[in-house]
Amino acid sequence: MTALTTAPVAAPPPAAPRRRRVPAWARALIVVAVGVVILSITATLTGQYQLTSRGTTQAAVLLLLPILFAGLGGLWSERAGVINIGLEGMMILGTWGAAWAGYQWGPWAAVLGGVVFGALGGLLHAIATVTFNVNHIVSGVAITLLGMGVTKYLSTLLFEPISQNPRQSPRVEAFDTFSVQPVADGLASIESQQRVLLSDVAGLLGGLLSGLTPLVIIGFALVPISYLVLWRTRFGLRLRSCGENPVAAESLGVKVATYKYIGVVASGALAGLGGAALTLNPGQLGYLEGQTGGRGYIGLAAMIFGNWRPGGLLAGSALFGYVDGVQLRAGGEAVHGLLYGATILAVGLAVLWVARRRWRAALVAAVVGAVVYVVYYSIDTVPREFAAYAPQLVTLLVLAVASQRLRPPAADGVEYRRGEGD
Amino acid sequence: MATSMATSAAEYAVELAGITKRFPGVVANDDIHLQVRRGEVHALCGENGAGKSTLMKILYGMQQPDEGTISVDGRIVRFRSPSDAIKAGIGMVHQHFMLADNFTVAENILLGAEGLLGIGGAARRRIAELAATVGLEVAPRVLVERLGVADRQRVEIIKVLYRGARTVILDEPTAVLVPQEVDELFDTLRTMRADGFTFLFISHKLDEVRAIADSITVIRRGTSVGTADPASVTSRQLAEMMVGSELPSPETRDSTVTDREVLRVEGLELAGESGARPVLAGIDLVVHAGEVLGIAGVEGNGQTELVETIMGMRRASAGRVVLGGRDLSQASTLERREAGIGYVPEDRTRHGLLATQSLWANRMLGHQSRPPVSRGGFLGLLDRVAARRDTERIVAEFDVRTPGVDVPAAALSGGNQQKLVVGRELSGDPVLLIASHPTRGVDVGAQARIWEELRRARARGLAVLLVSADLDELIGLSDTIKVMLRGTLVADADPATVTPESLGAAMTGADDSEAVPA
Amino acid sequence: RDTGTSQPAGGGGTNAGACARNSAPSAPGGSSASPAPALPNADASGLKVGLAFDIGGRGDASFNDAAGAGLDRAISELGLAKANTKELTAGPNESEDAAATRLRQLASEGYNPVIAVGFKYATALKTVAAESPNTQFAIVDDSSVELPNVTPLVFAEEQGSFLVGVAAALKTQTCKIGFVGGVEQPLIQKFQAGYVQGAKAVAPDIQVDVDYLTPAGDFTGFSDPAKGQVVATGQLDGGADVIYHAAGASGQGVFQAVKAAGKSAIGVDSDQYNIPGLADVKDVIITSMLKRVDVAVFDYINAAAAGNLSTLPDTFDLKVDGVGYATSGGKVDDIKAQLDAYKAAIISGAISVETTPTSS
Amino acid sequence: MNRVRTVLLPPALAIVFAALLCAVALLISGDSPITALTVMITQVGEGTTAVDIINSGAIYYIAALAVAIGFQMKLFNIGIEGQYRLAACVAAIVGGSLVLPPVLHTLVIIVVAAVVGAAWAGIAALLKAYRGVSEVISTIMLNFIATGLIAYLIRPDSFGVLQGNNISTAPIEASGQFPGVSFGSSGTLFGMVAVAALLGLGYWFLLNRTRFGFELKASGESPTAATAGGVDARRMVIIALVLSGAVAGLVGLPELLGRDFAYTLTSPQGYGFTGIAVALLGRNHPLGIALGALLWAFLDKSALALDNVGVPREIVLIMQGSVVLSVVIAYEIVRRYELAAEQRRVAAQLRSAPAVEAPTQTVAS
Ligand SMILES: Nc1ncnc2c1ncn2[C@@H]1O[C@H](COP(=O)(O)OP(=O)(O)OP(=O)(O)O)[C@@H](O)[C@H]1O
Ligand SMILES: Nc1ncnc2c1ncn2[C@@H]1O[C@H](COP(=O)(O)OP(=O)(O)OP(=O)(O)O)[C@@H](O)[C@H]1O
Ligand SMILES: [Mg+2]
Ligand SMILES: [Mg+2]
Repeated sequence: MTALTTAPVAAPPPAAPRRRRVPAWARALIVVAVGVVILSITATLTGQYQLTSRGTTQAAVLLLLPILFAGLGGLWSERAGVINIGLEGMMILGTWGAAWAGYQWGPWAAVLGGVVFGALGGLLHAIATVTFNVNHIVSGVAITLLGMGVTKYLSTLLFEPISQNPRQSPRVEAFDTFSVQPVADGLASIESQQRVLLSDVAGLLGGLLSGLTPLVIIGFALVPISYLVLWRTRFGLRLRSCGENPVAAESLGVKVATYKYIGVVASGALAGLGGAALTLNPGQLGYLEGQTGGRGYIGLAAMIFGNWRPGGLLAGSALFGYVDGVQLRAGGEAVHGLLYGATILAVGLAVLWVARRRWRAALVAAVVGAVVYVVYYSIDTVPREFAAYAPQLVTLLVLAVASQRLRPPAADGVEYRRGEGD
Repeated sequence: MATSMATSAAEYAVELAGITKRFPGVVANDDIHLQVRRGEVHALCGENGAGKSTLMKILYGMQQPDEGTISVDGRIVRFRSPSDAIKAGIGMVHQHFMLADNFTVAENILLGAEGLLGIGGAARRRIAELAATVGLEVAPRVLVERLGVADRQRVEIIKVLYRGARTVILDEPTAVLVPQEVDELFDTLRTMRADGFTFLFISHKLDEVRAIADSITVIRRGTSVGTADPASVTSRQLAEMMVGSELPSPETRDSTVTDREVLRVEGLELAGESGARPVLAGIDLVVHAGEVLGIAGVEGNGQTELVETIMGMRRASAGRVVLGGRDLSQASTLERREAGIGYVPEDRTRHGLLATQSLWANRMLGHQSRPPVSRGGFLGLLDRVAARRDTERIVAEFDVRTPGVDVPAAALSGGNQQKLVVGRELSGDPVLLIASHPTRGVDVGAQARIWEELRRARARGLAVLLVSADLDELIGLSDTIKVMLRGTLVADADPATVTPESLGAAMTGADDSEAVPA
Repeated sequence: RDTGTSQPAGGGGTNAGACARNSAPSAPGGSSASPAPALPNADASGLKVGLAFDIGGRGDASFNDAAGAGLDRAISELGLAKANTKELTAGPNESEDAAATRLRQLASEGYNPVIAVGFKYATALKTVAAESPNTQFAIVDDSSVELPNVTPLVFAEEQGSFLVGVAAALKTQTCKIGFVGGVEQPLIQKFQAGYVQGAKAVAPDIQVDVDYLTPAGDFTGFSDPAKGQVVATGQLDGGADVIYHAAGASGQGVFQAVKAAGKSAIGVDSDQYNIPGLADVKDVIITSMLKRVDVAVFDYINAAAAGNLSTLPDTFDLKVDGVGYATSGGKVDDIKAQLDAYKAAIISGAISVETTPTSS
Repeated sequence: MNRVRTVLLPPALAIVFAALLCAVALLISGDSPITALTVMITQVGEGTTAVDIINSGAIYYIAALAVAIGFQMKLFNIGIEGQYRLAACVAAIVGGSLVLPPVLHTLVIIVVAAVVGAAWAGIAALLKAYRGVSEVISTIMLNFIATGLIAYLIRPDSFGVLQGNNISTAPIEASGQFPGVSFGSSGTLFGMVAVAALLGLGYWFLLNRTRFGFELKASGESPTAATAGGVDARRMVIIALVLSGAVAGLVGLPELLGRDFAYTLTSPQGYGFTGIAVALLGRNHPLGIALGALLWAFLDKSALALDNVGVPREIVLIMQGSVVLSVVIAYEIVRRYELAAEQRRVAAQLRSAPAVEAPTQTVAS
């Protein structure tokens, strides 16, 4: 008998040919372009021109800014391996700090004040989670409680004597707004010509280029900056390694605790910046108790939505800000119009998946499209009670569809003690 | 043979003197002395928990000794962190991979050493050079998660070399490699030794130790008990130094195979992630009562998935699993366990134990629906007294070294944890035992104990499906061997005649002349 | 492209010429209504007055502050000793028993009367007033507690809102005006109802853009100026040029948006033109709907001091100057005659104002 | 002794630390911590405060149990807030529109509340089990959406009734109410306090004595090991979240069935977040949670007295936030201290014992 007999099995099936990869930036552009086209069609067919107006974009920018900052905060912390559900608390600290510094020394001081106060919250989170190994969610919840308490207490102490109101700061001077001229005016004139697609693009773009403040610029700039710092520098490599495999990082001489501290404090600073953005928001006098309204949590959701990446979280906060802007400006009718857009999207996806022979996915998309269309057809407007929470609903739906493709840092939230690795 | 030599300091690349390290309840290292000459491969031997890894972590600066000194090239040094050790030219390849899966090969290598050549072109060129030295053929841009174990091992070695280490610690580097890969690794080591590198080498496979080492230090229960000359010492003698007992052998004596079919797997298939090729395809096998069926294969070829699919932890896309005539294809993991399958998972810490729970709570895992630990009923009441009692039985029968059954599982050393798992899985009269790497990383004493228990159960008529990377174990224990490659069973081997080398060849797909088409 | 009726961005809308306006009703009595004769000031030096504020308390620039002002006036005009007054403030999201404890605290320390500011005290008051039958209680904004020792102090917000609706309709250039409510709840809907009715009374074709920041139960709508600003900007972009807000602190955002667009806004509750915190936007505030909680509180203390609560009106409405409109800044001086004519018509009963929006 | 040190010392340390922190804050703002503490303690004897503390404590207790069920499996049900509010609203609507014999009526309301809470949590559970959506995010979103749904349900043209300027559901008849224990002028203890205590008992029993509890804890400790041990991880996620939601559904009932008898716009909010904090304070242990809930309720209710002495009531929020943070830190410090003590002990033992003794024999029990 021979020692070894090869069994008569068919050769293992060849691996499926890999599709050519489209670079990430190109995919992002395609997604944006598709989105604009769908919105343009929807606006034209439903008459909901607010969907693509300059004002909506501006509102979206205004609304997304605090969320974007909070999301970036989440990114820095979670890439270093620390879950930060305390973003809300750090943001509250930021609003207070910004108002306190801002009413005395002007808007730039407000920015600094927000950053410093947020960073203090971050520092506390870092001490608890990194030094004392407290569960990250636990510490985050506690910091949010503390943030609310401390700001209320301090407001009673420091703001009330001046503003006569324990819940509000004195008036904080905001930044002046500016537009990119003459592009903004040019786009405005195209928008008013009401050409299909062209006007829609002009409207969406025009909103991005007018009514700007330095904070908007900082916010948008921080997205590529975060990418470059975290993915293209040695500092970023080390910081991310703490989120992927801190034991390995430590074994290579990376000072894991230090990097985690940096990540979490930066996270707090960014959340604080989000707070400052709220305080300095055109339309705001300054600090107002409860003005964050859960935006810190939504920033966290935007980051998860964006797959723990700067570009993705920008998309997440933009989606949130856009839907919120649409529902606030144009109410239930416009949200109703978005249902129509969702139908187009679903049908488009179904067609795409049929072409790729992914039958199940295509079927699901088609069914979803049909259901959404039936809803669209059977009501005239989305009741205000639901339209008001359309952003949350959309976030939930998108996560339900896409979350399985998400990839959090491998050691995110894992308690880590120095020297206890194997 | 067990003599310590007194020599002048300058002769040694590394010298550890009087190292003591205490952990709560355990003295991991107790006055250890170790001298390593420059340009040699120095092996460290010792049973599980003897303190080898701890000693090496101290040398690498990951842990600080409570007492004792470290000298490098004759100078006394103090390492506060791995960076200090790296600066002193020491590198370490850990017992468990220290790689970030979601990072590229290059990122993993550069991490922490960005200061040397930056993270740009110069660094990439250096990595390419080193990759050629150790035979890594993957592009540095590839994510580590796509790499097989051998390549991961190479990345680990490149990591060390990239930092300019002259003294390299290898903690059980061969545990996951097939013989051919071990040979390749040893070739690399020999070449590098000729270039002046010094190696500290840890392995439980004593033949390997004798094949590669220039000198051997044996550690027992935290103290260095002596050194040995690999040229003259036998594996048996080494083992006796380590544990004071005889070297066990996995030989099975007479066949107990019956013709009563216990497990039949037909056309089992497991789909890969969308678009990828199936992980398992067309698996057919039969295990009879009293038979040990061994599955050989290079890690990552579907053995893990096969076992987990049979256990119902993964959902098969096609095929049948039949146990004693009963079709279990649609059954849940618990139903399969209740039907009489015992399961020793390959990774006891991930799949076998609840680390912070007591031993008796761990006894209930997988048995939570059955007596003696469960009284059943609508609420599924647990019987904690019985669970404790039965755990005490396992502790006694399997010689689990523990102060009691109330300690958390994490407090046990690896070998003792493994004995507990084996004991648990053999409780409740299983008809089939699926054992994945049942003695991986377990020292010779515990190994012997586990083999003995497997043999005894087999004699009682238990059917065993054995997956192991240790080919000696596989050949020694199995009645039949099947070779797995890329998700399919590609060859059968007769354990009576097959050699580890020819088996290894079949496992890597490099069929040699011995293979004859059926 | 199919040109819709609404236009995407600012400046459009129907022009002023298209906004047909009715003439003001002729005043039945020939003159503007006179407020009910004020009672003579009684001596309140023997009283101990307790005040339980709603969330926010003094400094909210809204109805808490107004209630506080009423108390202050009683101190200065009725001889009430400051030491004999006590103010407590509610916390956000508190349970009924906290509200009850607060009222009970005041009652048990001998404060009599005790004034609860805000309808959230209704349930608690029911319990506490029954426990302390010898203490007089008053509750602002609620009339659901029917106990002999509880006096409701409620307002005809819809009447005041009607008048500012008239003002908005008279001032609009685009025949389009806006309403921004903080939280979509019955109290705020009263403001909306009156405002819309008033505007339509003047200009039947006028478009009123009604928006709320949050639905009922989500009280963040009263403290989210960012949303107020976005909503108001939306209305302005849609062509509205006068915006009335009933959105608490979120109104700050409305004012900012209106100021940025150079249009007009209408304040609420107190004379917001004169609120220090809003100084830099005051030039866009043409008027405010006044809800005279201060008058109600003062009158109540006065009546209590006189020992005759029956003189108090059932509802603080236009007739008793319980609601009204502000003239600070002089922006409505030109239409004062028309406003007063509508006011007279409401007082006389010729116009009755709805308290719920006819269609939302 | 050892047990006292590891279980009771940390919370005691934490409370002392948090109190010190607050004292410093008070001193800085020029108030006297002693006065503040005195009035808070004397307040317990005033009016209905003592009964209110127990009543609120029971509510916090139920909320914290709901959180703790998830925590046992490392699931963070941040959605207690939305679950209990929606459940209370729907239960009030159902209870107000039914006429049933006494006990049955109450039972129906309780069951409806539990089912609604479970269903709302079930959405997050299904999303987690089948779509891998983090329950932290989905429950936060669902909290917002629940607010919208409640606003819709309570609209006067849906199920709401105008009550002056408030909107409420139709009041629940006496047959549906849960009778309490009256202490005269000291208030009325909710009957549901007993239900809360029973829930605690049930929680303890379920976790420690049943297969379900074992599987829950196993999944929380190691999902991979639990799967290999025949625990269906997906099923456990669903059951744990749904059970947590069912308990959460009861949070609003003590007040609904014992005092308010209708759900209104001004019905209290925020118990969900309190529940998280209390569960953390109590380390998920039924007794610990009870103590945490009472401490929290004491701080909440006694704080009302601070107004009397002009101390900002917000100091209590700082106290609550810092006590949660410091209790977890205190546990860690004590754990490390114990470790060091153990090390010293072993070292001492080794010095006195012969050197040949095997390490396995010196493992401390
Ligand atoms: N982080 C730690 N905390 C507490 N005790 C530890 C720790 N690491 C190791 N030990 C103890 O030190 C002993 C020696 O462990 P070590 O890992 O050095 O053994 P080893 O010789 O490498 O065994 P193996 O061959 O199984 O790898 C262990 O048995 C354990 O008791
Ligand atoms: N967190 C911890 N707390 C207390 N003791 C620990 C802890 N972690 C590890 N240990 C100790 O580590 C030992 C097990 O560690 P380890 O896995 O290194 O053992 P081992 O014998 O080396 O096993 P293996 O062969 O799997 O490496 C136990 O003896 C235990 O006392
Ligand atoms: Mg080891
Ligand atoms: Mg080890």
